[in-house]
Amino acid sequence: MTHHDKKGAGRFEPRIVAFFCNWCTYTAADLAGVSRLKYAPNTRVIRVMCSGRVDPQFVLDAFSRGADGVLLGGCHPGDCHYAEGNYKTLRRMRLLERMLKDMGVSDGRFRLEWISGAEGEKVKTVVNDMVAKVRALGPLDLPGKFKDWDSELEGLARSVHASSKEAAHVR
Amino acid sequence: MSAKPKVGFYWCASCGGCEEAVVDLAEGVLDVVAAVDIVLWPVAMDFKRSDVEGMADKSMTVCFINGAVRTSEQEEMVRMLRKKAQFVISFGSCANSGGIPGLANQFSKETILKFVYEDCPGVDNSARTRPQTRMKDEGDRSLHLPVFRDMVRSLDQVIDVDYYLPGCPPTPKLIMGGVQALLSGKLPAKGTVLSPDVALCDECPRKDSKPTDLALTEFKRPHLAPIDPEKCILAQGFLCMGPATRSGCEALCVKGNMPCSGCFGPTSKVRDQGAKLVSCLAGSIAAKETPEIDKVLSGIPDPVGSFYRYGLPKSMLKRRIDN
Amino acid sequence: MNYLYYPGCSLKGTGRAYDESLKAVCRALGITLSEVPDWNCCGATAYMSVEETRAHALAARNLSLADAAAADKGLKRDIIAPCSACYLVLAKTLHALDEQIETRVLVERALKAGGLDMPKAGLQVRHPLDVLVNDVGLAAISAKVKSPLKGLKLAPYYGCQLVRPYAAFDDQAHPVTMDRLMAASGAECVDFPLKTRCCGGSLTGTVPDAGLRLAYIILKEAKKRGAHAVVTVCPLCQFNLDGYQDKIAAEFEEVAMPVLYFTQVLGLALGLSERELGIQRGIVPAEPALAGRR
Amino acid sequence: MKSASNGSGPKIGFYICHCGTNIAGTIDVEAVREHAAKLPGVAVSKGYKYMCSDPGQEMIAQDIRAQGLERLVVAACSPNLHEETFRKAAAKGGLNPFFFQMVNIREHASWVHEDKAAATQKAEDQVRAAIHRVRFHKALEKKRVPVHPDVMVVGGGIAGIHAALTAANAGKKVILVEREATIGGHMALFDKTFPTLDCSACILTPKMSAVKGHPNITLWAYSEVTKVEGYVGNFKVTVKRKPRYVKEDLCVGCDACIDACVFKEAKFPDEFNQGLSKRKPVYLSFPQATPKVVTIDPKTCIQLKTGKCKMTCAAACDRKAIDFGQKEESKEVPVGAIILTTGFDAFDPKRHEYYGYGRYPNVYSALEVERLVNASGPTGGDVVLRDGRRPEAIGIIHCVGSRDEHTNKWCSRVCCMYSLKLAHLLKERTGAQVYNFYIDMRTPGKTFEEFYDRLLKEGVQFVRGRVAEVNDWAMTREEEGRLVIRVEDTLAGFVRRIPVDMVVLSQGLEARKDALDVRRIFNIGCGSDGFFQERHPKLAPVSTFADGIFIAGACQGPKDIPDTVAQAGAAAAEALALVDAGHVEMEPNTSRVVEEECSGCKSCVPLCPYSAITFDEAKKKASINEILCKGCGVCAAACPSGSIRQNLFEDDEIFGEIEGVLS
Repeated sequence: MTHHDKKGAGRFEPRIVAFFCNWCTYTAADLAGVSRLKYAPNTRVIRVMCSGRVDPQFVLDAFSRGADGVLLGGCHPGDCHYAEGNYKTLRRMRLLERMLKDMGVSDGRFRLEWISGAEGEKVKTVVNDMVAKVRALGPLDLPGKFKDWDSELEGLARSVHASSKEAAHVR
Repeated sequence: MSAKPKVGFYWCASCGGCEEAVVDLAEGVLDVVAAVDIVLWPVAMDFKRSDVEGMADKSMTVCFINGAVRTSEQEEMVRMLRKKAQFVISFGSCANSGGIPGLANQFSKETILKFVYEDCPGVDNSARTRPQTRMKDEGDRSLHLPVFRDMVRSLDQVIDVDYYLPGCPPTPKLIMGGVQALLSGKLPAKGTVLSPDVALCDECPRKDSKPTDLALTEFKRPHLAPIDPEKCILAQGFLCMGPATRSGCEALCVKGNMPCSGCFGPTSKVRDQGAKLVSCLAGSIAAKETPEIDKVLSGIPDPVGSFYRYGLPKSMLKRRIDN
Repeated sequence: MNYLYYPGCSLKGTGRAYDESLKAVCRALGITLSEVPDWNCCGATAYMSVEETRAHALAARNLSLADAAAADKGLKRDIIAPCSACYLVLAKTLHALDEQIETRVLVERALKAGGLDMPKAGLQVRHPLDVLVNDVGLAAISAKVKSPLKGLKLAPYYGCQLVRPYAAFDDQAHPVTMDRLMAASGAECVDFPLKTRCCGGSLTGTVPDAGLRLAYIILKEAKKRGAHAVVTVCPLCQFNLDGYQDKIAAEFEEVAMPVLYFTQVLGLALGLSERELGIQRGIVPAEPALAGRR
Repeated sequence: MKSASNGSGPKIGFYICHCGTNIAGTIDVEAVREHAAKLPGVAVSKGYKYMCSDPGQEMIAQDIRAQGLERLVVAACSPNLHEETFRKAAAKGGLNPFFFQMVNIREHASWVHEDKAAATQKAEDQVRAAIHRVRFHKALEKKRVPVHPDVMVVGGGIAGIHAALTAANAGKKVILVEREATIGGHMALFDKTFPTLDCSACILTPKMSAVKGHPNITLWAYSEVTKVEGYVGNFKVTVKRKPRYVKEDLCVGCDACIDACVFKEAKFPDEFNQGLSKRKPVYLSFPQATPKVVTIDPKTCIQLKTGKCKMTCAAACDRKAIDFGQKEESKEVPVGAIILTTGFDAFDPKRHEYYGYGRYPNVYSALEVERLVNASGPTGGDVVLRDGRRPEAIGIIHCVGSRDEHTNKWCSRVCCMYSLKLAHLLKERTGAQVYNFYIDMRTPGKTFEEFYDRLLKEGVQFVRGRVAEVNDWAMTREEEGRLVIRVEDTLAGFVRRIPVDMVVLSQGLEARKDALDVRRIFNIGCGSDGFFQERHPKLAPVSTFADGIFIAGACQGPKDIPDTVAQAGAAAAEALALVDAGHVEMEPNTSRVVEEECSGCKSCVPLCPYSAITFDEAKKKASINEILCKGCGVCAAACPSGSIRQNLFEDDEIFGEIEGVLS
């Protein structure tokens, strides 16, 4: 994915990874398409059968690989195609949200929304709203941060490397 | 020179418990000592940096390194040891994943220094003096102190690691197992954690007492409520990391009537132990509505400290991000 | 319960009885009203059509003062505006600030020049009818009714601005909130299809022929349907219907229909005195219609 | 168009569909194709105008064979539309169909974005994700599960009756469940049907008795479905049979009990006649009620309310059919397919206060008028108003609760035509002047426009304009004592006041009030309008997102009788196709426990809503029953040691997708 600044002087375009459950939110996004609603092109959708399949590892992985925001869309409480997968999602994500906060990931970068298969319009409003809010927060850019953090290791890596002819194991 | 394998032990940011663990091999240690030449063990014998510098590359058969990497000195030493050793074994939780020192990744370097040298109750430092990396005394001798890095790293975030011995500290049984594997040359695939790749419940003596549906309505903390010594600790509402923690310790803590706190790290199928704990524990609570859920979860006052107690630097986010 | 109170000019003048009766009823029901400090003209109905942005700025000053007062005193951020015109204008400005970016920017600049802040989201403009029925509740009011107005027949007249265009709490064409409140007071409301028809508005002043006719239609129909009095929520409606009956008598026929505020009727049922409620201020005397009904 | 495989791992074929201009109009398909061609493992990267067409599929199959492709990625429309198509194309080429991943660049990109560069970027990212992911795919097989041959139809209106008869005539056992005491639904209320004016009873009642007499149909009236378990082909349905306090097998509907009831006069509003007449606590809805069995209403029957009645009804029954001790029963039946035909609710005209329904007695709902003009209705078809008068002028107001921002936005499709029908009948019965107030006349059915034309010639008045209000405020002598309809006549260009004696409100159709509860029971969806959601508006109009559950008639959206019957036939055909196949293939996205990795922590066991996970006490490990698993993956997400894998959604596959989309 091109980075937000590739467009040159343009404004920051956040990258949002969206996990959509097949039966409600993915279908709603299909409906938004069939209805030709227009919304911000910043989401990248990953389809899962149920929002309950979304392992908190996926959310963290998306952030660590460069997502500026993660959106999780499931069926409304009581309407889960799998009876109550979305309640499990809710519990997990409440705890995950707290942990993200403690780790300094701002509110608004992670969002859980209930969007039923009939709510094509809601896909549009939620995506637009989230894009605007994440844009206001600015880039998260964890891959860039990881690189910055590790720059303090460069000096010794070089000098210890130079102290020997044989350095097969040194990173 | 004997043809015995040359072995080194080194420690970085750790409590010394891992060194104790080696001593705890008891009679076993004699067998080891008989079988190998110890060429580096600063905690027990007198070795200087120059001794290491003088070693030929790969002259050491194996080096056991414990502790996380926080300072430039630790970093430099492990980089050198990597060159001198044929095998590097990451020894214990701190080396493997940052361990307790890794929890410092919740704070910036400045926060830590400010607390330690200024704000900590008991510190009397009105001049706000902080250690410098280099200073000269009257005699014009210069003193070097290592650099305190911005964050804590696991060993494998600095150098290439061949095997891991998990635990805080690793148990004598696992250490012996690892040493024997090395001595016998029957080596598993590189990168292997030398402990069973299955979660702790598998070997937990209280496994049978765990009900299938926990439906927890509250989380309790071990110092605030008595723990029934027979029943599954998680089922009693105490945070037990056993389900998401690799086994091999033979449930030492549980046998001591304390919940598992996760020092063995995750199994090989899990990339982020804390995230998995979130997923699994949240599934075990009964509440359905947001306020109820939050109430139950409020029984876990410090999710990061609880779920990443031994592994924050190796988590997907690595450290607190201030964005 | 405490609310901000924006009386507007009418309640300090022709509609004084509305001000007196509303305050008396609120006291009786345990509602505290805090008048917005240093409030100014709402802009009334005319200004908005002459200079829209300035009219919004004028109204926004009141909203800003109200919001500041609420923050200052820790009050609920609901402004009670009893006059239908004030109610509508303030609500319209709130909508405009929310929906029209250009207006928002200009009004913000105007307020800033006056050292004021923009009102924050969540500030609401409420009509006392809405507050009484939906916040206090009919059950609570019924419980406090001391002298139900048995046998009093009323023509419920809402006028135009209360429910149009926003219809925040009642139907646009056929509102019923006041009917229900009057029923709680023990009075009976006649079926009154003209409840949102024009009272004549400012035409009574500018084109009296047309204005008086409109007022007459309402009064005549109320009488025909057996009402003892018309009950209203708006000071302009009250003034038009009550104040021109001599002219209507000269032009059309004698109607002699008292026109009360709903707060006066409710106050009577709550056991308050006619004096407290300003009943004597009506031009067509209401006392005969009320006699023996309490 | 071919590019050499540039990387290790399986050989991947990538195809991008232009979908005419649907995709290619917004997305630079050539750029995406080139981008994909450069990704590791991609051996073939091609574009085509319509990938789903035969030549498109054939191209894929040939490439798989000729190039030895091991994975397939197609960027096109939604997988909900064509995933199966391309899986089949893969299979045709000899590739396991699950070595395939679909990328949705139409519904999720070209149709929703205007910025071409951004849409193209999005398409490239999503394509990269799929290419990353597909490498981890595993060969899978669909499981075959036998299908129960019986069919259940829920709702006994004309749709349910037709669907049940169609399936039963094909030799299937059918269970027809109806909530009310009798089948017949709304159609049983009508006198005539538009535009042919044939008598509703004459065409409906033979079908009702055919249901009763059909050897393959079990009719459970006065019953409701309370629970549905299982899955396509193997549902287990729980039906609550409400007590009628009458033994259905003994009662012959002779009315003796009704005559003997201690209430000498009928006293309670008759629901069937829309409250225009009265009934007794023991009643038969209408003479042709099916089953022809009386029902005792527990809310009004003295014996059932107080236990202190002489029970003259029971004494009068020579067949001893009355049983006050009857209890609610719960039945569980296995079926292979379910057809929902639960119908609609008429809009409650009270919600439009300004039309005065409920305040002015002479304002009627259209359903009331259906009964009023009905020869078997409360007045025997004589149009007498509530105040005893006969109307000289009648106003019919269209679109009450339809095409209205404040209530229902949709057109209810049938109101124009039934209003014309009622106009005709009212004029015929009363000779009154009849006005129709309409927004637009919508008569797009077979011979509908001709019927409209006929009405125009019959002298019915048509006023184009939405009626503002109905009230009794008279401005002139002519208006005194009458109802006045105030309307802007948009053709004449002025506001009119039209005095009438009777107002008919043509109520729109809306979803049943309990449609949300019902859809939860059956695990299907509702649209934003509340009607049941079809799987695809054009290509799967009677299917739902729950396999094996079909919908027909007005529960899916407003429609007239011909369309309802056609849909009911279609739903029956779909159900027959399913049960006749004898088996279904299950999507293989089930989860499984890797036994040697499982620690037996039991975290997953309570999470499964289908009880597919059990704890094997001998092995001390969890295990998943593949047949019961529906593939949500909640257990895989929860397994704290990563020992549960969900087919098609394995951790590696999803992590691969995340990595791909962000790399």
